[in-house]
This record gives sequence, structure tokens and C-alpha cells, in this order.
Amino acid sequence: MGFFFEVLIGGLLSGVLYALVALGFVLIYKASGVFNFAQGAMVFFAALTFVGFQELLPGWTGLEEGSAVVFWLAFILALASMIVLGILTEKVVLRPLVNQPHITLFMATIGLTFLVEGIAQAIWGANVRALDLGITDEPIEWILDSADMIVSKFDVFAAALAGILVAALALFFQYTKVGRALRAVADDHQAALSIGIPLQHIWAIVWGVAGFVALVAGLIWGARSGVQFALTFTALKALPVLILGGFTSVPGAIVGGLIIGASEKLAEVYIGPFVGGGIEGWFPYMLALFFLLVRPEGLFGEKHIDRV
Amino acid sequence: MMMNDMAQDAATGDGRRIGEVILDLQHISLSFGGVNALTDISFDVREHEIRSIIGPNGAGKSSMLNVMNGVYHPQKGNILFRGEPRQKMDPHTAAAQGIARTFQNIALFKGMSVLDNIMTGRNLKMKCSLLEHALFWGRAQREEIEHRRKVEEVIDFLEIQSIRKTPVGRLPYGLQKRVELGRALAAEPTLLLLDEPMAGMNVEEKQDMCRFILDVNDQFGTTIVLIEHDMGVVMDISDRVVVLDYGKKIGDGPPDEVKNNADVIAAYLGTSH
Amino acid sequence: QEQFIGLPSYRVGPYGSNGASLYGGWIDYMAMVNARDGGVNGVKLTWEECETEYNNARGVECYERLKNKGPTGNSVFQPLSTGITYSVLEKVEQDKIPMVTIGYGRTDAADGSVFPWVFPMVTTYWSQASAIVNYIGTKAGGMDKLKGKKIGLLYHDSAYGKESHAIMDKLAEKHGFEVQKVAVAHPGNEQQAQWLQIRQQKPDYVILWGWGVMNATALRTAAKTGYSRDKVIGVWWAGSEEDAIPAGDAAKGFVAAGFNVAGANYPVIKDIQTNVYAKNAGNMEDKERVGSVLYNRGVVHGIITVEAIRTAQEKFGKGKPMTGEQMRWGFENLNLDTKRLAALGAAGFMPDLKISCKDHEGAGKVKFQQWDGAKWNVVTDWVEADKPLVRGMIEESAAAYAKEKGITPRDCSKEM
Amino acid sequence: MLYREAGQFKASYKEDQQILPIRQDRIGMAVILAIFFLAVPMFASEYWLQAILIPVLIFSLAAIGLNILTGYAGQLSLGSAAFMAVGAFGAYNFMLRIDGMPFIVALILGGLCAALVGVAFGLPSLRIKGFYLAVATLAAQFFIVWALVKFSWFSNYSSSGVISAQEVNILGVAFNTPILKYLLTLSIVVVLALLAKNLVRSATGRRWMAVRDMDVAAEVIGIRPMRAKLSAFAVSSFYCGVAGALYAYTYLGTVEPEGFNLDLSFKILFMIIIGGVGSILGSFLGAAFIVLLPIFLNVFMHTIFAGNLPAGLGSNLELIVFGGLIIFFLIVEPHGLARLWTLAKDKLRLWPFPH
Amino acid sequence: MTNAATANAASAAPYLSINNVEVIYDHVILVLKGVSLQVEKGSIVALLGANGAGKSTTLKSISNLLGAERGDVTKGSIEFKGQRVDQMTPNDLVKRGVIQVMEGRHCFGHLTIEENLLTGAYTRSISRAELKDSLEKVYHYFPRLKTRRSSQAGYTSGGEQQMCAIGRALMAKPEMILLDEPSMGLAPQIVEEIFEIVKDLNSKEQVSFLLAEQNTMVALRYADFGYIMENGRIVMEGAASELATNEDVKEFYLGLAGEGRKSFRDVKHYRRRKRWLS
Ligand SMILES: Nc1ncnc2c1ncn2[C@@H]1O[C@H](COP(=O)(O)OP(=O)(O)OP(=O)(O)O)[C@@H](O)[C@H]1O
Ligand SMILES: Nc1ncnc2c1ncn2[C@@H]1O[C@H](COP(=O)(O)OP(=O)(O)OP(=O)(O)O)[C@@H](O)[C@H]1O
Ligand SMILES: [Mg+2]
Ligand SMILES: [Mg+2]
Repeated sequence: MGFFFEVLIGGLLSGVLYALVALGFVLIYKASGVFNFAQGAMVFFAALTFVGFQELLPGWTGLEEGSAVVFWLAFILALASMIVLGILTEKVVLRPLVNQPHITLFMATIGLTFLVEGIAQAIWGANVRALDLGITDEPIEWILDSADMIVSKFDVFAAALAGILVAALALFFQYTKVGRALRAVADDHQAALSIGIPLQHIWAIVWGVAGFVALVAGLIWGARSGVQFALTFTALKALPVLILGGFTSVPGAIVGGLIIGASEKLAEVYIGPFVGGGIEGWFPYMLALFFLLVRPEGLFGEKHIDRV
Repeated sequence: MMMNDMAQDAATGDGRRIGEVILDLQHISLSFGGVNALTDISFDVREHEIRSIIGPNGAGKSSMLNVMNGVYHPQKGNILFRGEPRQKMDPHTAAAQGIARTFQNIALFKGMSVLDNIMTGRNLKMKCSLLEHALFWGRAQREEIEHRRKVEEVIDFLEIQSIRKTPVGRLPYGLQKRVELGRALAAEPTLLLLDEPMAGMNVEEKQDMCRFILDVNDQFGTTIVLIEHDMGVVMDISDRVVVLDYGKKIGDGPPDEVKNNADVIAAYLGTSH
Repeated sequence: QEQFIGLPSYRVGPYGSNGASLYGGWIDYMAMVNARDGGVNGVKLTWEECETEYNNARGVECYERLKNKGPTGNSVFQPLSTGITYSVLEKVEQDKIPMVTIGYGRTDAADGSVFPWVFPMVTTYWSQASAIVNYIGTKAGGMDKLKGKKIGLLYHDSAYGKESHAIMDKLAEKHGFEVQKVAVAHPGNEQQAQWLQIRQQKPDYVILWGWGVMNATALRTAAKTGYSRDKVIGVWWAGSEEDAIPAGDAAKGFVAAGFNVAGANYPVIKDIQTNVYAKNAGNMEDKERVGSVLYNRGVVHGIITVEAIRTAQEKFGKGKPMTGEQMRWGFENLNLDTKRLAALGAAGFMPDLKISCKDHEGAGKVKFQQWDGAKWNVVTDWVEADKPLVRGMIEESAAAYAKEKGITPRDCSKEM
Repeated sequence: MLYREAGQFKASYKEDQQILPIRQDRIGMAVILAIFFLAVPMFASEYWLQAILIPVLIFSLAAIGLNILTGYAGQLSLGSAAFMAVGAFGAYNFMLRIDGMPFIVALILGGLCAALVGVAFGLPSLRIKGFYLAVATLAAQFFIVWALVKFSWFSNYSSSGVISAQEVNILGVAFNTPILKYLLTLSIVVVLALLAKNLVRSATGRRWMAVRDMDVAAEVIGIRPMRAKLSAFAVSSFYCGVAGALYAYTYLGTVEPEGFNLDLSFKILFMIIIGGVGSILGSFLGAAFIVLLPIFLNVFMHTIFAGNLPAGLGSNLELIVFGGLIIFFLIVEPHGLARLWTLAKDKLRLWPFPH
Repeated sequence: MTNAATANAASAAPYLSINNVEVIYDHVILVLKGVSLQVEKGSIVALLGANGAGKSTTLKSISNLLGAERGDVTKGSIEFKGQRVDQMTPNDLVKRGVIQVMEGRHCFGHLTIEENLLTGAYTRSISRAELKDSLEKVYHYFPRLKTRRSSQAGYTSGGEQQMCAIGRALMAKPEMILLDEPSMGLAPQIVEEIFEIVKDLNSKEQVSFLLAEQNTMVALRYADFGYIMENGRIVMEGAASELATNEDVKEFYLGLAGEGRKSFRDVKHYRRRKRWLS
């Protein structure tokens, strides 16, 4: 039984980390109806920029390597880069494609993926790097001692961070003027334009916020498995979370994350051995698929309105 | 039978025989969550007649049409089509039984040309298999040509020859409405449901549209259920009118009777009419 | 006079950082030979890179694009991807271009009588598995101590990872240990479930048969679940700086196999420093990585390529560019004994190696290195594989292939 | 003034139904076919045949398949590569396990296997729409590749999961040279493209498009969405399956399941979006574009920067330019290259008079 | 006042003026072939014409919404209060007080009616109380919306959506509204009401209107001035009262042929109208 709970809790915590990446997708989808394929690349870009600055700053400023000042300066610089990236994306990609079919915008974000990946590596090189957030990925001792269960400090910290982000964003969308405008834009670009919602600003804001979320996700995931190209694959973990929770729901991302995380781990441990393992790659997708058969718009997603 | 030829000598409405009840709606109630779109509504539609439904916005007119062809399934009530009860009928079954319709918010297939849109109307009559279509030879080709001929008749009838190959998305609103009518007509329906076919048209175009509707009704004996807000049109061309208000029926009868019904005036027509 | 070498490379994508070091070492070595010796007996080495993004279709395109370049066509094709290896396997034979796959590719191609054009040199996956088991045996205090032990096999769930199954099963049978196979789905950036399973089953050692981000994640998760890192033994694609650094402290103590070692203190690397980097000409953007595992692996590629050219020239004429067929002969008669390696400044850097018509693998030996948190330290001498066992499997598999394809194996006794 | 339809009248519906109603187009098509069937085999180098033309043709076929599903029937799919894998492994196993199996039959059977699997994974489309469906088709992508790796039967118990295609032999002729392989691929692709064109301009195609554009309305006029969607899944997967089999038999020779990964699925998706969603011609243009562009960039970078650029930077620049060009093309014409082509024709029709 | 629009248009800079505008869709489809018109401050101008004449296109070229449909103003200029506005973003225009109510409703389907209305006030930075006031005002005009305030707009009836779209525009407190077919799909009573609201806003709050309308009868009753478009050109213009009495207009746009209104049942379909131009 202890093992079961260990797997379950580990799964739930991993799930929250998936949710963190899924959140970036939700933000942009909710605000522009765009399925932003480049989210994974943005996570990579953000993390790489952060460690890049972290390496450079001591040389530039004479600050002590690894100090808190360097950390926060690097964080601010990376965030600024993400915002610039967001603004550029709006200017170069989205603005000329206003009101185009979703699939076109989707494709544009794929183009953007190549662009971002290329730029990130052209600037910072392809080396893999370690990233230290100062919180070790070790079991919390009193739980290990008392229940012989492994619950990672780092995962708990990351989960708390994700929870805060989700709560903040959910409130933002539901109750602020900009949040409302974002949802309006997602429904109908042209109508949003017609009542004077400045798409440019709105999009720059969302992409900026999505950049921030990507940075947080990038730091967490980068600290877990190093800052390297494979960070872009975090997107693959986020997609089933996204469909399960619903593309348009911020809380859905977290709930979806929990469900996916827990069930994929349990499946790998309890079903995997019978079919030769490695089912984590597809299991979440299958699960999400069956889930969709019951609720085609995910758990909390907006219903597709088709009236005649 | 060339539609346009026959349409010429059918300018007056002589010789129209209203027949048996074709569609009978009994005690229909429909609600969405908390909204009662229709409450206990009963009325019937007779063969060959033009039956109009009027009422203020949100009264439940479109919902009524949706009930008739199976898009919505009412929580309560019976629908009898040609005397047979219909429970939970799918829209495509309704179509197979000869019910065609147009939509309030144009529901054309935006990526297709006018011709293709109208051709889809003949879908139910096309019998070739996928493999035959792939080869496009022999039967499939003959079938295609035969139906194309029928569709061209509809196109001539509606006078939209010049836009045959235009993608419908580019057409102005009024023409789209006309194409939608064409698509419904192509199915050679026995019962035609029209949801505000004349919205967004000027008088001249409305006159044209009325002409089309009357001609269809005269020539083919198609029964028509019409929703329309232009009282001039409704009163001029319908045989009987149902009036809905907030999901309830407040009037039913020939135009003249309805026009003078006090409830109807209060709820819908207003004093200025 | 020029000898052309086509380099299908990957410098972008998930494995781009590996590619940068590998191709850096390889190209630097060839540049060094050009600069120091003026080429091979006066024949300048030229090369062209072709980006494959580690993608099979693009690999084939590169193969076709490069094959007729240079005065004698492409001398040797080294795809550095098992997928591409398979995709061009039949083409190289038709085009008469030798294909060399060092430490990857099709294992049973080591049987040169069935695969005359393919050279899975230095060591194959099966030899490696066997050498790792041998290493575990010595650690356990003798091969007989393996009986009743449990060895975990954490593998990348792909064709690459599955290569390990047959040989491990065979070895388990022979030595009486138990294999616990645990699959990790691509890309492997989440391994909570796997390591909890390992924690539950408590294997004595875990072989990490990983690739890319899977390796760092495995080490991190091992740390998280309290599995001692010095009992995790990586394959050579898990034993580079690129694998250890991102795992941070969690990688300390991790042991990995390698058919070359890390370090910049070998004369061959020094030669590169003085003849190339000192003249501002090196291929590496990040000069710190000169001497890293993968960089040195690139140098091994360079050495083997250059020495094959040299061997071929001995027979077909010094100072002339070699054709593909001549190159093939050069590879087949390559003999890098300890003396030659010392002359090349690579003593202890890579195993000695002797290729023959029958045996296209050669050495089959690896050294083990341990990560101390900052660099790899060699902890063993060359560890041999169980050659007879591996060879038997190779020949069996090659024979099956020959039968399926209707190939009559050449008679190696008639070759010289 | 050269490109005019003036003076060409169509006297019957049959004439109006021709695939290329304008005479200049018919001549153009004949010339193109002649070039590809006659001139190319005569003049193209092996490199062009093997490394460019064959893959472009095969990808075009896969793109047609995806275009049928996504472009015509409106069901976004990210699993095309997996269906290709089913086709390849299917054909391989038919060839392997049935003696004397003719290649073309194995090809078709492989396609049919893919069609079956496609229908199975298409079932959810009855309820799931848009991007939700796209992500759901990812389930197919991952599951199929996983199953092919996991169950060694599919690869005839090869230790690495790799299959190597048997020699193609049709009526005693061994198709083992690049030219023959090219001609075989070309013929199959041309025939299937023609069939696809027929399908999309017939009632079947109209049903697909109707469901795509507005499925409620389609149902109201009597189209069964289920049949339309599943038939699109079946046909699309069939095309992908055949493309997959060709990929194994006339292009690579040896394939592994992982070769049919998500990247390949995306590549096919790029092809149809860049080429033109809902256009058979677009599938060809898109495939050519996506296959050729990276190669062109790679060669181009090598020639202009020849060694003066740090090696890694060169490759990254290629990536950047590739991404940038995709965005650029989408902005210039969101409907793809095929639309650009029709617009050009429209302009040509009016030329030299504006409007 | 309406005469001023014709006679003195040239002297004082008009409120809104469009000069010789040409619009091309998709780089090839020429839709507006040089349209010029003026709107005086505080007036209601009706833009009439058959389907496809280019009314919506004209309105969209003013509010700069063409870009989203791959349309382009290729010639001519548009001035509002003496300033060129053809290069401005729709957002700038709304801030300057010009707002368009698009044809075909375009409500935000997933937002509730109330949220729809609230987004209408996006460009205004106002206090909560003011916002509430504006909201109440719209509800006062359209009581039906108040009862449906918390339904998702996508599920409301066509007429309700139309009211929502108009209400949403009013929330921006515009000086000039471009109304595209406001009466479409509305019950006769509501049509009257909406035009009463237009008149009300016009006289009480000095809001100017340019409305494209098919319901010529009502439009001319409420408008001061009218333009008639055909095939991308203005073919006739004049004070509303003059137009209403013009024989051609009467016949083709009002359905009044000489002897008065003709029943829809009696109109012959083959009767084709004469064309002014083109
Ligand atoms: N996005 C577009 N692409 C191409 N052509 C278009 C587009 N939008 C409109 N058109 C064309 O422009 C012309 C004018 O259209 P517009 O919508 O302005 O007419 P309208 O006067 O508003 O008609 P209605 O009364 O039906 O609304 C039409 O012929 C139409 O086909
Ligand atoms: N699918 C649905 N879900 C929720 N509510 C609905 C749905 N369909 C209709 N309604 C509600 O039912 C009521 C009746 O709608 P309906 O569309 O039938 O009105 P209508 O009479 O056609 O009005 P209009 O003349 O404005 O078109 C409306 O209040 C509408 O909001
Ligand atoms: Mg309605
Ligand atoms: Mg309009």
C-alpha cells in the first residue's frame, strides 16, 4: 500500500509540473484561439536565456558567481527577453494573420518554433547546462522516516509555485477587464477589433505572460533534467493534460495535470510490466482520448457552440 | 420538368389545394437548462400550405424548426409526420423523409462553390459508392451529370447563373440566402422549412424571394414553414400563421385573423402596424 | 591531391550538443593531420558537412549528395545514427562506399563475410553489454558472484534500447543473474515510475541504456529515490559530459563505459591544440570541451578514418586519393596495435584494434570512467567482452539475414 | 493574353466537369507528365532521383492522404506517420508471410491495413472536434509506433525492430535501379492522385467538405457525419499507408518504427498547410517545398559561408531561415502555394488589363 | 440642415468624409470603384443598395476592419473631423469615437451577454459606477438583454444577439456609429425601437450615424440624408425626404409602384429593374 501511495503522490506532483507547461498553452489559446505549438520552444528559450545570463553576468559585472543577485538579475533579463519575444511574435506573426483560420495560425506557430529554437541555440550555443535553483531534489526526510515514502522537496516546491500561478491567472481571466477582453478576442478577432480592443496590446500582453509562465516552467524543468534542447519535449507531456482539462480552462490545466500525472505513473507501474513497459509515451493520450469521448471539450473546457 | 418554364405561368395562386395534415406537433415543450424555449405548443402543418411562424425575438421560432427536423429533441410532446409518431429523429433521417430547410444564420458550406453547395442538396439522391466516385467513370459520371442537370434547373430558377463557380464565402449576404434556398430546393423536399429567408434583403429582393417561394409551393406542391419578421411578406403570402411569444403560443389562424388579435398586437406587431 | 570525406552531421535538434563535440573532435583531427603532416602522404583531406538533424530521410539525402563529391567520391560514410545506418545499408554496397559505424549501428554487421561494406568498429552494443556485465562481475568480486544477483536494465524504449535485450538474457542465463528490464518512453524526461519500481525491486546494479535527456533524468531520479549512483553503470552513449553535467550533483559517482576516454592530456589532443587551436582554427565553439568524452570520440573517428586511408595507400599507392573500394580494403586491413597507437599519440586513449575480413568489429573493449562531479576519471583498464559468446550471436544473426536476403557470404579464407 | 479561356465554350456538363477545363491547363499538364515520365529518367542524376524526386513523390502521396482528412473533411490529424508505418509494416508482412505475393497487391493490402487502423482511431472524431481531435490522433501516433517496436512479430523478430524491404518484383521485372524505382513510384502516385482528385470532386468529396464546413448543416441535408468522417479517415489512412509502404520499398529499403515518428507527422502537416489545405495540387507543391527547402538552405549556407561560419551557427541559421520562411509564406498567402498559383492564374487571365 | 450636406460640403470640413475610395479584396476583386460620401455632425445618413452593392465594404473601410478580410483600400482617403484616419487601427478609431456594429451580429459566443456588453467599454477608462450606469442604460434600451444577461451569447436567439451587438457598441460611448443592417432579423417592434433609439441618441447625445440598411422604408423615415449604392458606386444621393419621394426609389427600394404598395403575392418575378449605371 505504501508503494501505491508513493507512486500516486509522485505522479500527482509530476502532474503539476506538466500543468505548468500546459498553462502556457491555455493562456495563448484562451486569448487568441491559437494553439501555440511554440510553447515548448519558448520553455527552452527561456531556460537557456536564464542560464546564459547567469553565466555571463559575473563576467560583465564582477558579481559573485551563483549569488542571489546574479540569480534575480538573470531572471529579470530572461523575463525581459521573453517579453521582447512576445512583442515580436505579435508584430511579425500574429498581426499579419489576424482573422485567419486556426490551422494557419497553428502552422505559423510551428514556424515560430523553428525560429525560436534556432535563435536560442545560435545565441547561447547547443551545450547542455546544469541549472541549480538551490532546492535539492531529495526526499523530505520526515516523510521518508515516518512513512518510508519518497516525496521530493523540489516537487513540492514546484507544485506550490504552479498552484499559485494557476490561481492568479484564473482570477485574472475571470474578473479583470483585460481578462475578459482576452476571452473576447479568442471568440472572434474581427468583432474584437470592431469594438476597439487593441489586438496588438492584448496579444503582446498574453505572449508576455505566457513567456513568464514558460520561464517558470523552464527553470523548474531545467533544474530537473538540465537545460538542453529536450526541454522542448515538455510540450508533449503537457498536451494530454491540456485536452483533459480543456484548452480554455486555467484550473483545468491543474486538474488535468493531476489526473494525467497520477494515472500515467500508476499505469506504468501496474500495467506496464504486462505489456513490456514504456507505455508512458502513449498512455496519457489514450486516457485523454477516452475521457474526451465522455466530455468532448475536456473537463472544464468551453463547450463548442454550434447552433443553427 | 424545367422549373423556370413552369414558374412563368404560375404567377397567380390559383389551383392550390391545401391537403391533409402532414406534420402534427402536439404539446411540445423544450428547455435548455433553465430557459424554457417552448412550452406546451401544439399546431399542425397541412400539405401544400405556407405556414408561417412569427413572434418576437427569442420567442422560440427557430427552436420550433429545429424540433421539426430533429436537431433538437423536445423533452415533452409528440411529433407526427404523415401520421406516424417520430421519436428522437436524427436530422439526416428527417432529410431522408423529405424535410429540407434553410438557416437563420446562413449555414452554407463556406469553402465550396455555389454549384457544389447546391449539389450537396442532392446528396440523398446520389447512390454511387466511394470506389465508383474514385474512378469517376460510367455510372458515377452519368449520375453526376444527371444531377448536375437538376441543379442547373435550380440555378436557373433562382437566377444565380453568373455566380455558379464563386465560393459562397465571398457572396454578399442576400445571394448567400438565395443559394441556401437553392440547396434546400435541390433536395426536392416535400416539406421546406425556411428560417428568415428574407432577412437583410431590400424590397425588390424580397419580392424575388417571395416569388420563388410561391412558385415552389405552386409548382411542386411543396409545403412550406416560414419564419419571417417582415409582416408585409408574412401576411401576403401565408395561408396560416402561428404566433409564439416567450415559448408560448398566443395566436394561430389565417393572416387576417392573426393581424387583429389583440395579444399578437401587444406582444409582437406593436401599434404602428 | 585530395581525399574527400563526407560528414553527415547533426548540430541542431535534441542531440545537437552531442553532435557539436563529436564533429568538432573529428574535424579537428583531420585539420590537424593536414596542418601537421600536410595530409596523408601528401594527400590533403577535404570534407563537407551535411546537416541531417538526426533524421533518416535527410540522412539518405546527405548520403546521396555526398557520395560523388571529391576526386574519388566519398571515401567513407559514417552516419552517426543507427536509423540512418539502416537506411543506407543496402545503398553502400551498390555504390561501393564503405560504411563505418563506431559504437552504434547494426551489431551483426560485425560479421564481415555477410556485410563486406559495413564496419561497426571498435565495439558493438553486444560487446558492450557483455563488458559491462564483466565489469559488474569484477566489482562483485568475481563472475561467479553474479549468481542470484539482480541487474536492472533501464533502457530507452526504442530499437536502440531493445538491442540490449537478447544479449542480456543470454548473459543472465550464463551467469545466473536476473535481469529486471525497465522501459523508459522517449524522450525520457520523466522517470518517477521507473525508479520507484527500481527502488521497490532493489536490483544490485542498474545498467543505464539511455540516450539524450533520458540519462540526466535517470541520474536525477535515482538520487531522488535514493539509489546509489555508483551502482548505476551507463553505456557509452550515457557516459559523456553532456549526460553528467545537466544532472548536477546527482551524477557524482556514476560510472559509464567508453571505448575512448576523456582528457586533454594525450599527445594527440595536444597536437590538435598546437596545430589547430593555436592557429585560431579549431572547429569547437566552446573550447573548454576539447578533451571531453564526445570530443575525443570524434578524434577516434578521425584516427580510424585517417589510418584506413594510410593503410589503403600502402597497398594501392602512396600519395594518391583512394576510391571507395580501396578504402574498404584499408578498413578491412586496419591494424592499430599498441605501438601504432602510441605513435599516433593515442596510447590508452582508445583500445588497440585489428580488423579482418571476418571480424569488422576489432576490439570489443571498453574502459570504465567515473564522474566526480566535474570530470570523468578512468577507473579500470580495458575490459574485454565475452568474445566467443558475442561472436556466436553475431554470426547467427548475420546468417539469418543472409538467408532472408539470399546473400552468399564471402569466403574469408580466400581474401587477403 | 496567352492565358485565356475566351473562345472555349463548354457545350455539355461533361465537358464542364473535366479536371482541367481550360485548354492551356490541359496542355500544361501533358507537358508536365511528359517531363516527369520521359525527360526526368533520361536526364536526372541518381542523386536527384533517389534523394529528391522519390521522397517528394512519396511525401506528396502522404500529403494527399492527410489533405483528404484535414483539408477536405476538416479533421485535423497528427498521426499520419503512424498510418504510414502501418502501411509499411503491413506490406512487409504480407510479402514476408505469403509466398508469391505480388508487390502491388501487398501495397494495396498494406494500405487497407492502414485504413482499418485509421477507421479505429477515427471513431472518436464523431464526438471530438478541432484541436482536441488533433491531440487525440497523437494517441494513434504514439500507440502505433510503440506497438510496432514492442511486438516483435511485426518486424519478424529482428533484434532491433528494423525491417528491410524485400526486392520489388512486378511481372518478372526487378525494380532495383533508381530509375525503375522512380518510375514505379511516379506511376503509383499519379494514379492515386488522379483517383483522389476524382473523389474530391464527386459526391463523396462534397460530403467531406460539407462536414468540414458545417457539420450540423450537413446532417440537416441528409449527410451522415459518421459515414463521411470515417470514410475520410479510411481513404486518408489508405493513402498514408501506401505512401508508407513505398517509403520502405522504393525509398529507404530498411525502416524502423521510430522512423515514423511525430516529426514525420508534423512534416506532412507542414506540407499540406504550406501547399494548400484542401488542394491536391497543393499536396505536391507542399511536399516539394518542405523536402527541398532544408536541402536548399543547407547547400546554400555551405556555398556562401563556406567554412567562415562556426559550424553550429550555420545549422541554426538554416533552422531560423526555415521557420522564418514558413511564417513568411503564410503571411503572403494563408491558403498556401496552391492558392498563390490560382491567384497568379487569375491575374494572368486578366493580364494585361487590371481587374 | 440636411441641405448643408449637399450644398456646403466643400466649404466646411465635413465631420466624416470619404473621398473616391477604391477597395480590392484578395488583390484581385475590385469591389468599391471610387466611393465618396459625407456625414455631417449630428446627422443620420443612410446607405442603401442591393445585396452586394458594397455597403458593408464601405463601412468596413471606414472602421479599418478590411485588413482582417484581406481587403485593401487602394485609392482615396477617409477623413474624420478633418484628420486622415485610413491608416489608423480600429482601436484608435474607437477611441476617437467611431465604432462599427458589424453585419451578422458577431457576438462573443462564449461570453455571457453581460460580459459582451462590458467588453464594449474596453476603450473607456471609467469607474465601476460609471460602467454600471452605462450598462443600465443599455439594459434600459433593451430589456430583453437584461433577462438574458447571464446566458452565453452563443446560445441566445438571433434577435437577442443583434441587440447585444448594438448594445455592446453603445457601451463605448461613441460619437459616430457605423451600423450595418441593424434591423436584420429583428421583430418589427424591435426594429422601430432600435430606430427610436438611434433617433434618441442622435438628438439627445449628438451621436452621428451612418447606417447601411435594407429596410429602406424605415431607414429613410429616420435618416436625414441618403446615398444609394449599386455595384460599388454611389448612384444617387439626396435628402431622405427627397429620396423617399423619388419614383425610382419608390419602385425599387420601397416596393411602392405608382398606385401604392403591391402585395408580395402579385409581383411578377421576371420584372427586371433598370440600372442607373454600370
Ligand atoms: N472577403 C471578401 N473577399 C472577396 N470578396 C468579397 C469579400 N467580402 C465581400 N466581397 C465582395 O464584395 C462585394 C460587396 O460586398 P458587401 O458585403 O460590401 O455588400 P453589401 O452591400 O453589404 O451587401 P449585403 O446587403 O448583402 O450585405 C460583393 O460582391 C462581395 O462578393
Ligand atoms: N441550444 C440552445 N441552448 C440554450 N439556449 C437556447 C438554445 N437554442 C435556443 N435557446 C434559447 O431559446 C430561446 C428561443 O430561441 P430561438 O432561437 O428559437 O428564438 P427565435 O424565436 O428564433 O428568435 P429570433 O427571432 O431572434 O431568431 C432563446 O432565448 C434562446 O436563447
Ligand atoms: Mg430564430
Ligand atoms: Mg452587407
